[in-house]
Amino acid sequence: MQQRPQTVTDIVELSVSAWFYRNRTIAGFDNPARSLYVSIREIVENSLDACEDAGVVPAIEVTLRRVGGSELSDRLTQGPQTFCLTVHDNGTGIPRTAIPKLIGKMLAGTKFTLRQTRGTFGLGGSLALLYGQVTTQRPVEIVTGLKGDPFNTRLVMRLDIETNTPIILEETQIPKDPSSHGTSITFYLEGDWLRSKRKIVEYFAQTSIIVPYASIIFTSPDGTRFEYPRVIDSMPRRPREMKPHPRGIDVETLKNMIANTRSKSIAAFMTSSFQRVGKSTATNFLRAAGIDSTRDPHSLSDKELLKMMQVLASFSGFISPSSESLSPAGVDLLGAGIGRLEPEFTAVTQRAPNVHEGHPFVVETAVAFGGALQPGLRLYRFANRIPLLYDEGSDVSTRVIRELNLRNYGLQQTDPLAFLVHICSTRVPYKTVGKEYIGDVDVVRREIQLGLQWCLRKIGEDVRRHHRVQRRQKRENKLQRYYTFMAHVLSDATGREITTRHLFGE
Amino acid sequence: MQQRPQTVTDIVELSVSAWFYRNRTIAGFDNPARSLYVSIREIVENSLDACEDAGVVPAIEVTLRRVGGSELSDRLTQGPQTFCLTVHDNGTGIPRTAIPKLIGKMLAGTKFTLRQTRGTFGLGGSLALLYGQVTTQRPVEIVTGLKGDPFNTRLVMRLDIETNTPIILEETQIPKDPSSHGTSITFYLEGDWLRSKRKIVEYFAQTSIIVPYASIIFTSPDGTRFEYPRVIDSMPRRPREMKPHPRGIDVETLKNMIANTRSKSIAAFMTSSFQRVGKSTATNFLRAAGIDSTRDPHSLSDKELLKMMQVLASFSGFISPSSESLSPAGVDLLGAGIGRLEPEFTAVTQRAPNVHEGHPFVVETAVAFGGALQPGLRLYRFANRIPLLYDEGSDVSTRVIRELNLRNYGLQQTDPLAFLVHICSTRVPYKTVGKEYIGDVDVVRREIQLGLQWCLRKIGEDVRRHHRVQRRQKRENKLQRYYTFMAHVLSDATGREITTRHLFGE
Amino acid sequence: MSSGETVRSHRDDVLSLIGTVLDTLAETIEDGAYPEIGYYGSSKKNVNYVPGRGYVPIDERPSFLDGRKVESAKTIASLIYGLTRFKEHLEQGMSMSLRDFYYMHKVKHVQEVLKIGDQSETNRLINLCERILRVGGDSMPREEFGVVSSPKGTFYGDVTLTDLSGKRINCSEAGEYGWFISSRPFDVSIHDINIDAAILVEKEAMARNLIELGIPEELRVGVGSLFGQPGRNMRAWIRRLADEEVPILVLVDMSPWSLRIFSTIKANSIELANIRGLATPEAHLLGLTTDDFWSSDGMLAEIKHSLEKMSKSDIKCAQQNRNIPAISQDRILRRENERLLREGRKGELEAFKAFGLPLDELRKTYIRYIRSKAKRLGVKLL
Amino acid sequence: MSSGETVRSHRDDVLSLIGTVLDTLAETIEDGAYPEIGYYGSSKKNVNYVPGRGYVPIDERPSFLDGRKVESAKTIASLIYGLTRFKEHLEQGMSMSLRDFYYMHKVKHVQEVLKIGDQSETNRLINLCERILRVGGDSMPREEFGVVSSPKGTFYGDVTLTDLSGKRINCSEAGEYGWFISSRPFDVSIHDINIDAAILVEKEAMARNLIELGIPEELRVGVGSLFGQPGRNMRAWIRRLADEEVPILVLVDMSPWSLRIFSTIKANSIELANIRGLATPEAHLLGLTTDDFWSSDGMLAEIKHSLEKMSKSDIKCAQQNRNIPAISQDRILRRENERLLREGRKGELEAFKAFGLPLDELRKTYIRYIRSKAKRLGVKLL
Repeated sequence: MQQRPQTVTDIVELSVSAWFYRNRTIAGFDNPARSLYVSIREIVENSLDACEDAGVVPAIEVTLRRVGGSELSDRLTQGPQTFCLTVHDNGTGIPRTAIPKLIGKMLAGTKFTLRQTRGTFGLGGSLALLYGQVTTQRPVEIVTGLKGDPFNTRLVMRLDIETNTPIILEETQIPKDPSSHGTSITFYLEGDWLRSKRKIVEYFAQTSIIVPYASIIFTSPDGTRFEYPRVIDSMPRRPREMKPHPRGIDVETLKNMIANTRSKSIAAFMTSSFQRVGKSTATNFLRAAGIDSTRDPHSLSDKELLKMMQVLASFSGFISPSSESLSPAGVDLLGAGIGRLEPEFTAVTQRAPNVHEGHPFVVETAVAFGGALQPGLRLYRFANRIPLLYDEGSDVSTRVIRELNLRNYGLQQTDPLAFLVHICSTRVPYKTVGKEYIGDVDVVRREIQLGLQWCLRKIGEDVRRHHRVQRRQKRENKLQRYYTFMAHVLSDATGREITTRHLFGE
Repeated sequence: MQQRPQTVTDIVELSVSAWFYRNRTIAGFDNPARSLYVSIREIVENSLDACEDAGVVPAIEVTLRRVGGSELSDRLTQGPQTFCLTVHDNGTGIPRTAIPKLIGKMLAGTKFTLRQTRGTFGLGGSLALLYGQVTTQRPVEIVTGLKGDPFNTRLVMRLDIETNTPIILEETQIPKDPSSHGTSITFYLEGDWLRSKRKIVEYFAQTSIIVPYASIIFTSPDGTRFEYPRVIDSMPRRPREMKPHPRGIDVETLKNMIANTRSKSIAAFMTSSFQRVGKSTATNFLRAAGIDSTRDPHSLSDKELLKMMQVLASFSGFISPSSESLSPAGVDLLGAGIGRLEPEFTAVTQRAPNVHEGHPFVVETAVAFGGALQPGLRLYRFANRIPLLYDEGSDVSTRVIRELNLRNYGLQQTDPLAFLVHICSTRVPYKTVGKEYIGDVDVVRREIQLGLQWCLRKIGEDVRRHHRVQRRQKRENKLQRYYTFMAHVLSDATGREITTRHLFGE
Repeated sequence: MSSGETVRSHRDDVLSLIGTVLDTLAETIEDGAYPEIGYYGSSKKNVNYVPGRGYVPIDERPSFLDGRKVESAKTIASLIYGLTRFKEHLEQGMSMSLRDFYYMHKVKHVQEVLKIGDQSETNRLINLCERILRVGGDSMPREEFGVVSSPKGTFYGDVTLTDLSGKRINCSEAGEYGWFISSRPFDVSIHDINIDAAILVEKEAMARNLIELGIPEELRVGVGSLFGQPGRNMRAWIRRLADEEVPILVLVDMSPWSLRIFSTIKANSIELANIRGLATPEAHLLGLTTDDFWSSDGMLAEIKHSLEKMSKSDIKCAQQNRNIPAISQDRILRRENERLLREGRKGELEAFKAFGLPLDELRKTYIRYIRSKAKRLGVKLL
Repeated sequence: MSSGETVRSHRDDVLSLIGTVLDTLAETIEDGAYPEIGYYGSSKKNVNYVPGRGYVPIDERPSFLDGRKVESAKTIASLIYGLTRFKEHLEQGMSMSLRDFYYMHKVKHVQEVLKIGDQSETNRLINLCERILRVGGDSMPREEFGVVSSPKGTFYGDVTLTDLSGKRINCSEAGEYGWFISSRPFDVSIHDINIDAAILVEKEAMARNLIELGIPEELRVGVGSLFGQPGRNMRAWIRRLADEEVPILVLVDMSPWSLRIFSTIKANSIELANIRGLATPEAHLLGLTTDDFWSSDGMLAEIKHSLEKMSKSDIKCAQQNRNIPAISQDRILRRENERLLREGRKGELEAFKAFGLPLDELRKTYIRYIRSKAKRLGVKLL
C-alpha cells in the first residue's frame, strides 16, 4: 500500500514569478508570434502611462530589429527568431532606487487606492521582460533620467525567477541635458515577426487613434517606419487616485484597512478610508449596520465585520463612486483620434459615469462616415486607452452593433461606417486575463448602445442634410425638362402646338 | 509639474493569495452561482486524487446544505445565500504536519517532476477555501486520519491572506478504527444554488462516467440524494512521476536544475535529470550542442546554456516523452463509464501517446449509439478525468465533430449518438485558467479526429449489421404481400382468377 | 378583323375620356399653370369589405399630383405619354402587355427624359391611369385602355358569343376545353346562352374530366377551368355570366388557398377594389367543403383518409386568411377556414379518384355530388 | 362525345399493348415464376444528340426489375395497378393528371399495400410506364395512355381539325387566340391546312399583336403562342404540323433562356429523349437573333439601345447552355449563345415597341421582318 502519497513529500512553494512563468500562456505568451505582439504592447503601454503620469505629451519611439546572421534573415518563413526591442519614452524617468522594484519584480501594486491604469493585472510589462530573459538569456538594459538631473542612469539587470528578485549586473551614469527626461528599455526576446506583423502594425495604428496627443514612431524589422505625429496637443485629465468606494469591499480588504488605520472611531474610519462617505452617510450607515459609531474599529469581531460587509454591499445610502479616478479621452481627443481615419462626418459622445460591481466606468463612443473609409462596418475597440485587437466577435460591442437597426438612421450595412467604443474603468470587465474582449455585462452593454445610438442619429442627420442640398440644385433643371417633354407629346397627340412659354418664359 | 509620479511611492508587493483573491474571476469565482460550482468541483477533484494516490477505489460523499433561518429558505429566488459544504473521502489521509501547507497555503507545487494531476494550476482547492473564508468569515474544519493510526486529527484553521500563511485555531484528536483512513473537509461559502444546480448535478453525472470505479453520493440542499455506485472495481494505472523530457525545457528551469544537481559532468547531469536520455543520447546531444561531455555542469555560462536550450528544442535524437506519467482511463474503464448512459452499442478506443510542446498526452474516445440515448448528438468532454462543462462550442472536440461526415458511417445528425473525448496530459492545452475548454491544437485535434473516426466506423458496422438482420425478416413478409396484391389486381383486370399458389404455396 | 357594335361603342367612350384628359392638361400648360391631378389612392385602408358587394373603395381622401414638384411632374409627363400610347392602340384595335408598355419607354427621346429604370415603374403608372381614368365613380380596368395581362382560363358549354376576333363562337364547339377566354371579356358580345349554371373548376384536370364524361351536356351547365388562381380575364368573364343571370358554382380544393381563390371570384381583392367588374358576389362555393369530408352525412366522408396534412405554408395561409375581410367576414368561409386550421388537413379535387370506383360509377358520383350540392345552394340542375 | 377514326384506332393499339403486358405478368405469376421486366433506363449518359434528329436514346444497357427483390416487387405491383387504371380510362375515353394518378393510390386497399408517400413516387412510376410500353423501339409518351399535363398554348390560323371533343374546328374561328391546343395532339385529326408556315411565338402579347394586326391572314401563316417554355402538348402539336410539311418558324426573345426554348422545340430534351414525337428538327429560328441587333444591316440595329443587361441568372443560363448538346453542337445556336455571353446583353420581342413608330408603321415593320427573315431561311411567304 502506498500510504504516503508523493505529493505530500515533494511540496515546494513557488515564487510568483515562477508560477506565472510556468503558466505564461494565460497572460498571452503562448507562442512566439503572440508573445512578440504582447511584449511590444505591454512595454509601450507602460511608456504611455509614464508620460501621462509626468503630464507630458508622449513621444514614443519603438524599434524592433532582428538579431542574428544574414543566413537567418533569408529563411523568413522559418518560425521564431531573436529580436531586440527598444522602447524610448519622454516620461518622468524612474528614480534610481525605484528601478529594481518597478522593473524587476512581479506583482507590485498600489495600496487601497483605485485609479484607472492601462495594465489591469499589473504584471504585463514585467512578464514581457521575463519572457525575453527566458527565451534569450540576455539581460535587460534600462536608461532613465529625471528632469533636472545632469545624467541618465544605465542599469543592466536580470530577474531571479525562483526568488522573484532583481540582480543588477552593471550600472553606469551617462551625462545628459538636464531638461531632458524619460526612459529607454532595451531587451531581447524570441518572436515570430511574419506572423505577428499584421497585429503589431494594427496595434500602432489604433493606438494613434486613441492617443492622438502622442507622437509614435515604430521602426519594424523590415526597416519600414510607421510614423504617427500627434494631431492634438491637449491631454486627457489625469485620473486621480481615489480611496475605495464602500460598495464592493470584501471583508479581507476591510480587515486590512482597519489594521492600518489610525482612526480611533469606526465613524472616523469610514469617512477617512472610503470615498464619498461624509459624516452623515457614515452615521446612517453605522445605524443600519447596528454598530456604535464611537467604537474603536480595531475592536470589531470577525462576525461584526462580516455583518458590516453585508450591509456595505446592500446599503442604499452611498453616493455612486466618483469617476474622478477615471480618465476618459473626452470628445475633443476622440474626435481628433478618429479624424485619423479621414472620414467625411464624425459623431463623438461621452456617456455619464456608471457603476459596475462597485467600480465606476465611463463609455465613450464615436461613429465616422464616408471620406476615406471603405464601404462596410468596422469596429475599433478600446479599454482604458488600449486597443483590443483579438476576439472581436465575442465582444459586447460587436453584439450591440449587430443589434442596431441601421435603417432607423437612414444608413445601411454597406455604408462606409466606422464605430469606436472606449470603456474606462478602474476595473474593466474583461472576459480573459489576456485583455482580449469585454464581457456582456448588462449595464455596460446599455451604455455602449445608448452612446452608439446617439452617434448614429447625428451621423444620420449629417448624411441626410448633405443629400438634401445636392437634391435642390437638380430639381430646377428637371422640372423644365419634364414640361418640355409634356408639351412635345401633347403637341403630337392633339395636333396643335403646345408650348411651355407661359410656364418658363421663352 | 508632477515630477514624482505617485505610482513609485506607493508600491507594495502583494502576496500570492492577495493577488489571486483580487483577481479571482480568472479562476472561475466570478459570481455566487459559478463559485459554488467551482468550489465543489475543486474539492471533489482533490478528494478523488487523494484516493487514487492511496490506491483505494474512491468512495466520496458530498453534502451541501443551506445555512440560515427558515425565513431565508423561503426566498428561494433571492440570490446568494450561505452554504455549508462537506466532502468526505476514503483517501490516504494527510499527516498532521502536512495539513497547514497542503490546505492553508497557495501555490504549492512539486519540483522538477511531471505527473498528470487533475488540478493543473494547483490552486483550485485552496482558492475555494479562500473564497469561502472571505465570503462567510468562517474557518475551515479538516478531519483526517491515516491507516493504522488510532485517531483522526481535527483542525480548525483560517488563512491569513496578506501573508499567505495558515493560522490554526483549534486542534483535537478523535479516536477511530485504525483500519479506516480518509479526509473530511467542511467549510462555509456563499453561493447561488438555484442558478448552479444544473451544472453541479451534471458535474456529478459526468464524473460518474469518467470515474466509474468511484462510488459517489451527493446530497443537495433540496435534500435530493444523487447516488452513483461504482460499476467496476479496477482502477487506472497510477501515473508515475517522471523527470522532465529534454524537449521543451526552458533555460530558467535548466539553470535551476543544474544548480540543484550533484552530477559532476554535464553528460551525467543529462542522463540523471531527464527522462529517456541514456548515455549514447546524451553523447550525441552534447556533440550536436558543441559541449564537452565532461564539463562540470555548474561551469556553463549563460550563453552556453542558451545555446544548449536551443539545441534541446531542435535536437531530433531524443526519444518521445514517456506516457508513464499519464493515467488514461483505458478502454475497459471508459466502456464501463459510458455504459452508465445505457446505450445499445459502444465503441471505445485509446490513441497512442503523442507529444504537444514537450508534454505527452493521450486521447481516449468513445461513441455510444441507441438504447436509452435521446436522438441527436451529445458530447462529453473530459480532461485528466475532469468533466468540462462550459464553453462546449469553443472546444476542439466540438470542431472535430462538426467536421465529421456522419453519412460516411451510415449515420446521421438525428441518430441517438453520444461522443466522449478524454485527453490526459501533464499539461492539458486549456485555453483559459478556468479549465473550460481545450484549444485547437493541430496534433491534439488530429488524435481526437482519428479516435472518433475509429469509433464511428465500429458503431457504423454494428448499426448496419443490426439493421441487416431486421431487414431480412421484413423482406419475406413484404414480398408475399406484393404478389398477393398483384394477383388480386390482375384477376380484376383480366377477368380470370390469378393466384400466387405456385409462388408461395397455399 | 372587326369587332361587334358594343365593343366599338365602348372603346369610343374610353377614347373620348382620354382625349378630354389630354386636352385639359394641354390647356393648363398653355395657360402657364402647373397641372394638378387628383385621384383616389390605392391605400389598403381606403377599402371596405361589404358583404354582398365585395371590396369597395371608400375614396374619401384623394391624393394629388402637384405639377410643381419634380417627382409629380415626372409622373404627369409619364402619364401624358402613356395616355397617348393607349389612345393610339385603341384607335387601331390593338392591345399591349405590361412589358410592351415598358418597352415603349425605351423609345430614345422618351428614355432620355423619363429614365425609366425597370418595369415596376411603368406598372405603377398603369395603376395610376386606372385610378385617374374614372367612369361613373369607378376606376377603369386597364384592359379597357388596351393593357391586358396574359389571359388564362377556358370555358366549355352551350354559349354563343363574339370576342375580339369578331367571329361567332359556340363555346362547346371551340375545342376540347371549349373557348379560350378573351383577354378583354368586357368587350365580348354574348348572343345566346343555353346553360342553367356555370361550374368554375380550380384545376384543369377535373374540368377536363367533367367535359370528357359529358357532364356539361347531361346537366346543361358550362364548365370553366380556372387553371389555379383565376386571371383578371376569367374573373371578368364570370362577372359577365352572372350579369346574364347564369348561376355561378365554384368547385375548388378544400384548402386555405382555394378559399382565397373563391373569395377573389366572389369579392374581388383589396388591391383591385377600385376596378369594377371583377367581383361576383352571387358566386356559390359548390365544394369541396369541410362538411363533405367531416360531416357524418358528407358526400366524401368515405374518402376522408385521402386528406393530406396541411404544410407549414398551408397553415400560414389559413392564419393569414383570418385577416382577409372577404374570408373572415363571410360566415361560410370563416367557418371553413377555422375548421381547416383546427383539423390541420386539406382535401383536393382529385380525392374523387380515391373512391377507386369503376369510371362509370365515378361519373355518377360526380353528377350526384354536383346536383345535390347545387340544390342545397338553391340552384336546380337537370 | 365521340372522337375520330384515327383517334380510336390509335387508342386501340395502346389498349392492346397494355393488355399484352398484363396477360404476360399474370401468366408468369400463375406459373410460379417471379416476373422480370427489362427497360432502357433514363440515365442522361444513355442519350446522344444527333444533329437533324435531336436527342436520341442509345438503349444499350437495359435495366431490369427483378421480381425476387422486395423493392422491385413493389414497383411491379405498382406498375400492374397503374396499367389497369390506364386501361380503364382509355376504354372510357378519359384522361387523368399526374395528381389524379397519385390519388388513385389513396384507394384504401391500394394504399395499405403500396404505401405511397408522395406524388414523386407515382410520377416516377409513370415515367417507368413510358419506358416499358414501347412501340416501334420508342418509348410511349404518357399522353398516349391518358396521362396529360396541364395543357398550354394556342394556335390561330386557317387549319381545320378534330380534337378529342370530336368537333370540327377551324383554328382561325375558335376565338381571339384561336384554338386552345389539345392535351393529346397525337390523337388530333387534321382535315385541312391553308397556311404556308406556322410562326410560334414565345410570348403571348406578341402573338396577340400579330393576330390583331391581321398578319395571319395577310401572310397566310398560322400563329401559335407558346406562353413561355412550350408545354409537351404544344411541342407535339408543332411536330404534327411539321409532319404535314408546314414550315416551322420560331420567334423568341434574344436570350439564353429563349435559345433553350427553341432548342427544346427543335431537339426535344435529354430528359424526354425516349419520347418520340416531341422534336421538330425542321424548325427554324426566325428571330430575334444577335445579327438583328448587332449586324450593321440588322433589322433591329436601330433599337440596340433597348437591350437590357443580362442578369446573373441570365449569364449562368448562358454558361450552362454550353453543356447542352442541342445548343453547343448546333452551329447557329452556339454562335448566338457565345455572342450573348460576350456582349452581356439580351433582347426581347417587345423591343419592336421601342421603335416608337405609329402603329401602322409597326405593322409594316413586323411584316417586313417576318418576310425577310423567313426568306433567308428558305421559307417563302406571301
